[in-house]
Amino acid sequence: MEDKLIIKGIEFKSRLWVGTGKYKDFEETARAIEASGADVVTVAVRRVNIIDRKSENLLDFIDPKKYKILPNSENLLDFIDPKKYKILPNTAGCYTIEDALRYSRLAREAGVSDLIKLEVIGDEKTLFPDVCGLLKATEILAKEGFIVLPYTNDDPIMAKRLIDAGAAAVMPLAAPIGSGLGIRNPYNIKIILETVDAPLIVDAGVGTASDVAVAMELGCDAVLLNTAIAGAKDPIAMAEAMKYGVMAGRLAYKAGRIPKKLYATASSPLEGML
Amino acid sequence: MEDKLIIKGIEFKSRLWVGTGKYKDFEETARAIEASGADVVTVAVRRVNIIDRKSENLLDFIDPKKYKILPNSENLLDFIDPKKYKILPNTAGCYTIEDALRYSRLAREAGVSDLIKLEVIGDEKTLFPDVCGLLKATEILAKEGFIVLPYTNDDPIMAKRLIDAGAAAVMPLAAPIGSGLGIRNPYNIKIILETVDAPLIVDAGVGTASDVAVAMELGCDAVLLNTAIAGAKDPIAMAEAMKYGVMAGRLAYKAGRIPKKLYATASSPLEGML
Amino acid sequence: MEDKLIIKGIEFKSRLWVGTGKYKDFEETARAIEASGADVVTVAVRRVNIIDRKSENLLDFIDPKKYKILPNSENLLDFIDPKKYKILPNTAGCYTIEDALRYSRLAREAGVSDLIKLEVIGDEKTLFPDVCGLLKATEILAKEGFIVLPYTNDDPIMAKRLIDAGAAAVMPLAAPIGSGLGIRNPYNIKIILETVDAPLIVDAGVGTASDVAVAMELGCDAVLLNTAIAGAKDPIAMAEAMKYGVMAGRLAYKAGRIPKKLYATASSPLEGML
Amino acid sequence: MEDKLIIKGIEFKSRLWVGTGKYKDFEETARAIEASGADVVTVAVRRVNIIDRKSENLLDFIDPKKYKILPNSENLLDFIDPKKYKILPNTAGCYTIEDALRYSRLAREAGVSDLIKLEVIGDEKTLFPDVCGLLKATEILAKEGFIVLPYTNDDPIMAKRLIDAGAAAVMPLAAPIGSGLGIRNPYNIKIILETVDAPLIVDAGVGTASDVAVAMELGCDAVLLNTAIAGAKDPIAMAEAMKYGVMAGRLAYKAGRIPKKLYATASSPLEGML
Amino acid sequence: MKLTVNGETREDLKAATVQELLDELNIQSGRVAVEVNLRIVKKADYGSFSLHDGDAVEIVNFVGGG
Amino acid sequence: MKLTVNGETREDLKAATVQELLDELNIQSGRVAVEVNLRIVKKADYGSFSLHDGDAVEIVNFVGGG
Amino acid sequence: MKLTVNGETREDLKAATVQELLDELNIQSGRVAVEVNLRIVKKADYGSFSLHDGDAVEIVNFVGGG
Amino acid sequence: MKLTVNGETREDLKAATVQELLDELNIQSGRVAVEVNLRIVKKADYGSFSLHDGDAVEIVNFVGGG
Repeated sequence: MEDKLIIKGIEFKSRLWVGTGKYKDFEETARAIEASGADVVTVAVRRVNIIDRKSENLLDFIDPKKYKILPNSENLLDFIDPKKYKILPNTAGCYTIEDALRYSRLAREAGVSDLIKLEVIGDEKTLFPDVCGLLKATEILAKEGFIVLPYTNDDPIMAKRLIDAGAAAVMPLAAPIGSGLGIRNPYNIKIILETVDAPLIVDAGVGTASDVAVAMELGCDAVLLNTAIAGAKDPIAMAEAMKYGVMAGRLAYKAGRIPKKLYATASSPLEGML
Repeated sequence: MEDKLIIKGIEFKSRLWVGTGKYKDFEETARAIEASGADVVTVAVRRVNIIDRKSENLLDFIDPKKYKILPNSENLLDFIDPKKYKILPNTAGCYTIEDALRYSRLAREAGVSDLIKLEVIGDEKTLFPDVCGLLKATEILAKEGFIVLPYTNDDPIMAKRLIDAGAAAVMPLAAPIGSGLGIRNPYNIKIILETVDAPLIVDAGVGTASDVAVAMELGCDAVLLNTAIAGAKDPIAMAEAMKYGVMAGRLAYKAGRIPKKLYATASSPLEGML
Repeated sequence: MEDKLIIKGIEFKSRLWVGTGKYKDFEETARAIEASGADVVTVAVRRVNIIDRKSENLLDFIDPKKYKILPNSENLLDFIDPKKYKILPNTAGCYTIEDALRYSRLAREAGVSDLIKLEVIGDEKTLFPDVCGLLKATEILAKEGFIVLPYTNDDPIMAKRLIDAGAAAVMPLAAPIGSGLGIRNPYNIKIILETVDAPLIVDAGVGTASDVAVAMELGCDAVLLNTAIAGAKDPIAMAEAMKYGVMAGRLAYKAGRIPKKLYATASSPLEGML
Repeated sequence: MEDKLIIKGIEFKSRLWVGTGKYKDFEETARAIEASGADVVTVAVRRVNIIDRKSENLLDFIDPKKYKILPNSENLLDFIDPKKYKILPNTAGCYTIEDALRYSRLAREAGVSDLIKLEVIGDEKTLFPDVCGLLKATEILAKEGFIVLPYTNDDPIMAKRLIDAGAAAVMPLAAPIGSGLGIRNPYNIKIILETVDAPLIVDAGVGTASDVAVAMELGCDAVLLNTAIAGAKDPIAMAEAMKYGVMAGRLAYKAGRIPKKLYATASSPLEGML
Repeated sequence: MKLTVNGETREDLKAATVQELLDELNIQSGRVAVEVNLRIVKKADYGSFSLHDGDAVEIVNFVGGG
Repeated sequence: MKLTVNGETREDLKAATVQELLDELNIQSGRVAVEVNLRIVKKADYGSFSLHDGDAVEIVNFVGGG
Repeated sequence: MKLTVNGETREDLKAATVQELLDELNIQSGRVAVEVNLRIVKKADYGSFSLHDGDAVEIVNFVGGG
Repeated sequence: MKLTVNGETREDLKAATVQELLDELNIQSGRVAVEVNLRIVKKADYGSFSLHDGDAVEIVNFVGGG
């Protein structure tokens, strides 16, 4: 009955991983994560807001009951308990190997583990990875002891190269980040699953619960998503939907589905008819 | 929070409805239904096996510990408690209006309710409905007080006609019975949902949990399936997968998914970068 | 090398059939048909405009050089030569059996042949057929000697029933008329092709040239379309595109395509490498 | 009316490019190419068979009338006239940058132009490109004056990088070489077309004529294929099908297709009904 | 005489037969079909088919359609 | 008496009513439906509904089906 | 002393070490990472790591991200 | 003289230049490319390019490929 995902000795209870971006406020973030059942949450590394926090006159103007806490306040971890959730920092926004290395190292220093969701972005419009840069950064960080989870495209060769370079798993995109298109090329995902001996976490592009179920039915080990929950009309309900979507897909994958056929087969018996 | 399906005043707790055909034995049937969380089960109407049941000499030859109970023994309801599950008899195997009427009336007499899953089959290879016969049978049975749930094709006009003829809901096929192809024409299902003011239960052709989630995300009210569970390698696990698939799809439908886009939108903020 | 379509002894040179509706004017209609290479054109039956045609004063107000000929003038056949094209009248707009019969009989009287593209429409929004009405009308008209080509849905049972009722071919829709969605359910079309022994002309819903090629590759005998050409930005170019699409699809169907595989096979030899 | 593809000043009359591998013999190759209407043919670079060609005793054993010419005989260009066709050598079978450079340089020496279809293959099973190697090889060869046409995956970032490195066009795969799956990810192809300012020739994975039409309708500049023709049951007929498929798709792309809609729009007028 | 022709009530027409009606309306008989009181009139009968007061006449032809 | 029960011709049965037939065949009446000569017999009538020579009786119940 | 902290030039700060800077800015040291002149300062070194005129200091933490 | 030609070791060849080797192997020079010890030999140099004992010669041409 145990069906845990283990990456470099770390045990993941949930096969749904969620991001923490784009929520209305930290409270909604916390509730959505809770509803999703995820035990891994991604975070970004950004400058602390250094406006003097003790200054009383600021509060004369900004009523904390009226205005939300700024998203880049340092309080995210007040809402997401690192004892309960595995914190997975990303290098979102990094367009060069150097930046990706810098953010990775800062993230490790700020955090509690060697986990890094490595992103080396290729351009702003697609947010597709720059895979050659990604490959080099993976190699360097793996040597420094990071547990590198690279956000990559769905190219089976690149997936193989990343694992050879020391990545702990591959995180191919389903579709562009935030696009909600679902797995656009299940063939490539299938080929990676069959040819690369490493965990595969689908990252980015998922739109709804059935997309997640489809990913899991293909045999993926987990799904990471953010916008699909945070951008839904009711994020809490969608978080729960995603939880069940992962469970549904994983169970179906393990249960072994019926083959597809063009013609029918009756489900009621013919014998005993009048 | 309540999200019940009500058809002609009958309240359905589950939006997954399951068939009872093609299982290894009654015990597996019962366990699969339990795992699926369904509160509606379909059954077929067949002749009782009239081999003399008291005859002791038969048991000299057939050890009931060794041989399974025959599928058409009358004991199905010993395993499926009619107090717990709504029993939905079908007219599977009927190729004429007359047969469909006859089986419907016998089913009502044998059972406890006016519910009938009406099938008038067109041919053996596709098991598609004979919709013109179905329409006439629906009209007759509705007048006799049946709560008619007709198994139909995915034609929006036919769905409308069936409701006009007195059907309590429409049960369009996703794909041929037992084919496992999933919803082959979501456009037609969408049109029925938008143009026919009646509950829509997808019936037949579902293959795996994501198919069920897709159906629910389209806005369908429920899904009825049999072979997808009974024919899976592990029917109990697949039953559970289907339960979660329906929950995932329904929640996602109500949560309001993000729109699809060709290009990306970042989920991590740009502000605060080094 | 001959690959002619023959229906009830009538030989069709082209496997593309085109409608004549929705063009800017008759001249464009004629040019588009010419470019399409079709030898069958559909027409509708409508009241002649009985405004007195000799009246000179009308022309004082309406300069025929400036204003286009009204679409329902009787001059369509001045542009579409019935010696060159087979005229296929339809019963578009008919919502009852009676109307369909009436228009069919008028069409035969107005025209030169027994061909009728029979439509019994179910509702205005989908323009899907009312198949039960269609079936009855087909039976009646076939007995009256019409060569009935019924516009139907993609239900294999209905296709079979129509042929049994005397239809000369079946014309299942690819998608709603004018929707441009292409064949939404190739499975059903495939089943009709395999189970119904009669010509199959895909009618309605095609959007572009590849849709037509797909239809022909499935093994359909011909494709009938109108809006996809008339509504294109450049109808003449699209007409030509459709001509090639039909040729491409038909040739590919007969050539026997390679099987689909998940993995690669080299097309250059391995032997002789350095 | 002119719609020529021009790459680095070279004018291509046909938008269908074909390979010459896997045919039964050179005669079939020549006939298929002729039927396809292509004016570009790809070839591989392989060792000349150095078995002494004057030796008469060989012919005592091998009757040239009975046995086909070996595929790696030097006679391919006897069948494919370089004056009529543009010869596009490939580096098929090269798994390293070094090999790809070596084959490219030999090809230029053996041939008549600077054109090279550059392949740096990642693994045998998928024959997907090793894109990082490909990028480096592209850069080197472009500097040496080659007109580099790199066979790449469908990653938009990689396509951009290749053009930046000096490639004259990009040749993303539709699907694995020889797989016949068609364009598995039209979204990525669309993004490349919209974001990379260079000719795009779809290379590899096409299965049938409609696949080609789909590619051209997306706006691709040309399609290169080999197995889909050579492996068809009737290669000559399939070559012709492909010719029309390209024409159909290109014309449809330029004609501007109708938009897709869920509901119907009549193609016959309502006015003038009885 | 009052005729309903293609849905319009007309009192100005002088035609006594279908053929005369077509002539009067300047319609070429070759490419139309005519129905009087829901009954089709064969082309051969246009000259002999008399029209009576109150008749409903439909004259149809082919127009562009799909 | 000759009865056709569920398609089988039986001459060995002694039952004079539907209820007796069910008893004789050891069938619980609660979960079946009975038809005699294509006419459904209501449960309440089992005891009073007489069987006659040549009657065709159908006794059905629910089995697994989809 | 002039410091560039998170991209802003500040001349008002009195801190002589990283720890003092965090204190002065009222930042809890537990959940941030600090970089001085592109070199990461380990948490254990905050107290002993001296700041000098012209130093570029970056103080980062985790924010919501996907 | 020992030459490796297209991967085969040959001791029977008499050619002293690339051109002579092509002639001896009965290969038309027009449609091949030649590499000696991984260095391409230009067509114009075939006559003057001397072969030495132990040289690895590759002679390639175009074959069917996709």
